[in-house]
Amino acid sequence: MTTAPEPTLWSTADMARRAAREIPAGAIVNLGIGLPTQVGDYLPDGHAWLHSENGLLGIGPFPYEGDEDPNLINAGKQTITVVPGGATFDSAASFAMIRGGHIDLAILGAMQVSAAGDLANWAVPGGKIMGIGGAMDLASGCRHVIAMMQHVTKKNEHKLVRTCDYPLTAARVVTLVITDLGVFQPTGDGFRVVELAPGVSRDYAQARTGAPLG
Amino acid sequence: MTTAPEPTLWSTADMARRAAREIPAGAIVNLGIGLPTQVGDYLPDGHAWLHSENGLLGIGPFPYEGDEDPNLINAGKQTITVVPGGATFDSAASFAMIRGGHIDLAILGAMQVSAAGDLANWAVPGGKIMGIGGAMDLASGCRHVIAMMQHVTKKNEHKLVRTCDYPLTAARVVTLVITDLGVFQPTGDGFRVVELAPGVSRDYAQARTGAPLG
Amino acid sequence: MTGRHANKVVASVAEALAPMRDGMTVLVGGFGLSGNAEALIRGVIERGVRDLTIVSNNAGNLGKGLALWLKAGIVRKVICSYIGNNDDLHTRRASGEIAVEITPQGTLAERMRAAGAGIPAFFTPTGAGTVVEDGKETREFDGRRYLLERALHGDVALVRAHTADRFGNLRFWRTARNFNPVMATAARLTIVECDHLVELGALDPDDVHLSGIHVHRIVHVPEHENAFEYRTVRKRP
Amino acid sequence: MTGRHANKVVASVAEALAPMRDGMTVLVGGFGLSGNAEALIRGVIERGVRDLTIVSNNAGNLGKGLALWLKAGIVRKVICSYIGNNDDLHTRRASGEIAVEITPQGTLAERMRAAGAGIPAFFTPTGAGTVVEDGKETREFDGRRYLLERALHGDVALVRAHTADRFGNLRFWRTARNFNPVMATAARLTIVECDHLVELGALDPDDVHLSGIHVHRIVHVPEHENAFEYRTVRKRP
Repeated sequence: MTTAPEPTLWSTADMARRAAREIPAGAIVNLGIGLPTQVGDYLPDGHAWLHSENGLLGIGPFPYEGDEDPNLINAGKQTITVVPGGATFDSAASFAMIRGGHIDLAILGAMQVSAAGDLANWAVPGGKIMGIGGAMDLASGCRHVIAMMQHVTKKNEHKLVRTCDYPLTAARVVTLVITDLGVFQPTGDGFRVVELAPGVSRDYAQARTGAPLG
Repeated sequence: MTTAPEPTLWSTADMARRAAREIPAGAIVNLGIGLPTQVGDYLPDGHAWLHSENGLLGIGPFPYEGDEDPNLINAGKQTITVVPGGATFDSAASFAMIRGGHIDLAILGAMQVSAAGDLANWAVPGGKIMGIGGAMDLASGCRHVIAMMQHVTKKNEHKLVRTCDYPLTAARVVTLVITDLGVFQPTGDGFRVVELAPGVSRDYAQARTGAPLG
Repeated sequence: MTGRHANKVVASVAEALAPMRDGMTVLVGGFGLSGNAEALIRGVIERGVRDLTIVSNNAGNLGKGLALWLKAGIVRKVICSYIGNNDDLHTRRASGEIAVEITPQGTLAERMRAAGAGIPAFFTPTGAGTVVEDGKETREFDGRRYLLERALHGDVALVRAHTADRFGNLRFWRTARNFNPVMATAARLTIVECDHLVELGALDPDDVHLSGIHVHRIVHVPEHENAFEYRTVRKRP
Repeated sequence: MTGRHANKVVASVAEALAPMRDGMTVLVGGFGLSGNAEALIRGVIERGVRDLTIVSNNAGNLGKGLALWLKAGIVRKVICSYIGNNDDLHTRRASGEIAVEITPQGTLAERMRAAGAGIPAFFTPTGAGTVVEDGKETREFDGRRYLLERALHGDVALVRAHTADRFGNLRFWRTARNFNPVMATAARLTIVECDHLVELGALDPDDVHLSGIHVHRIVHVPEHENAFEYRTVRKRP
């Protein structure tokens, strides 16, 4: 019996780079806290407009040392800058943009994504409640939602599943899932394989996915 | 039989001057189109803040000749100025102020006011429909509503009535009525006489009022 | 692959209005003749579209502004708050040529604010106990009566701004602001006519009245009539 | 006879907070530690009120901001969107000392916007099909599911502004704006702590972020800590 060589899974940088390719020029994008925030590092200057739900459209790079302003932060409370053409507004206006469908794309971290595109990313059953923040508004309000996550948990449990058993953030909203194994599209019955990381076979991915790959 | 001398009724200037006395220092006031707008002429500088529903708090006097700006107007589309401390905003924010109860007082023209404080001021039955404008928002949203009008129509019909037969602007909102005969307060059953113009007797006023004066 | 927010500045009114089609619902900023997108309003007639539903506080006046559309016969329906002495609208309403739906001004603004903010319906006290209630759901909250009003969306919004940058961040001038920002949020396609066009970064982030997220096409129109309705003045001392 | 809008500027935090009472619902601006009314927050503890319900996106963090109230034991309930690593709230929630109601952030903002705008209730898509739906009325509009959410009013709002004039016209700085303006509209009594106090007329009418109609007391506090949560930087080239 031969053992297939272990594939080289995507690093978080690979995932962020891949996610950046999904962003059209001139798009309005909200990058969730954590891994999705890194996607911004792979966007050419001026390519897209990054929205921060605490009240800014036009997030720039981190400030130079010494230029940090504690009253200029992103939704993850990191100090940031504003690009030329950026604008500030209040929370009601910011979430009106989100709920009103004015954000083209949200890229959000995820705990589980179902074959129907349901997203669970705010609470672990039995775990400490961290809160909802802007997750539900972003997931249900943005025109497209990309979920970014490791393909399985640290205990090798499936995260791409038939039906989420974690509390939902929003139902039927995820249009694409980017993991360390590749890119997958919820189809209702399962997930369509859009792309696989180098050396990842369909069987390898299927074994780690809780719904049929198509 | 002796005939009582005809009383001297209040002029519109008298009515405006009397209405101005109802405005506390530092009040936020919306003066309706027409006669109520004149009330502003009898307020000391800086006494109150005048709101214009098209998007300004802090209406100043008419501009000096040559300073008129067609994009700085009141709700009656007259050219105006802004007092120091005035601020502009959009229509949604302006009506949020009105609906949200942030305007202390509206002084509005009226066609009929009922004993219950119902206001009719936007349409004559069978007449040409001029529209509602901000009248319903102001009448139902402001904390207090003063109606200003001639006490009777040109045909000597009552305008202070038991029940309005003109289409309502809002129900149970008028707290005071100022007419050329005096000042009257709707009580539910009728109108309490607060003040009468010089020489106007209670009988004279009662004969011209469609509900009991108390 | 290019999103909706690239290259918004167009060279002409005709190019700005190219996506307009017959039968569209058009939100038109302005209060009376103040804050009107004058060149876009004229351009729509040249564009040749018809059967329009217009949402506007006044739908023109004194034969100017949207009165041009009424006279050109390209309007099927008007949703407004006030007709007043807009005789072009009175006559066409009386003849049945144009349907007119009159809405309280604040409800008109809030219905578009709701549309822009993803709120399909809301309760409001305005119009309770009046003819505005007819055909609408009512409900009491804490002993007061409210109506359920629905969001009002537009296919296109025609907006007049004082200053725009190339992303469409807008500033308005005095009471020319009025319905312009809220209409910009409520339409699928928002077209802005600006007096001044500036580069990205010329506006401080805190000085923007309306984010360019709500703007899709921008045309720079330096000259405007800015018609007066009532020129009221006082003598210089 | 003096209205609510005369003589708003007070000399001290204590004077500004004098109307506060036990059991009040207090809306407190800020997102994390940005845009916090730091002196008013400290002053409430000195004021000695308790049993407060606080509405805040985060209710403090890192032991700062509203975490001071949590530690002082003057809070009965928190309505927030996110706890995160606010351990002062986690421990008091776990012990049952403080009730915590978690609301989606946009719904939190919109409920206060509704309160300020006289809207008692509105439908929203946020939370449909989730636990947020529990106990709420739902309805479909055009085939999509929405929840009915109620307006959220405060007795008092504590607001941080960058600049205030003596009427309370406000300007905010960058993302310190966040919940401050909408909370100012939603409370019966809005108390503002400003970095800069200017005379009437110093702000151009078009440069005001929030009209002083929503402000009732103003205290000038020139110095602030403005704590960082995550100081992220890049190297200078």
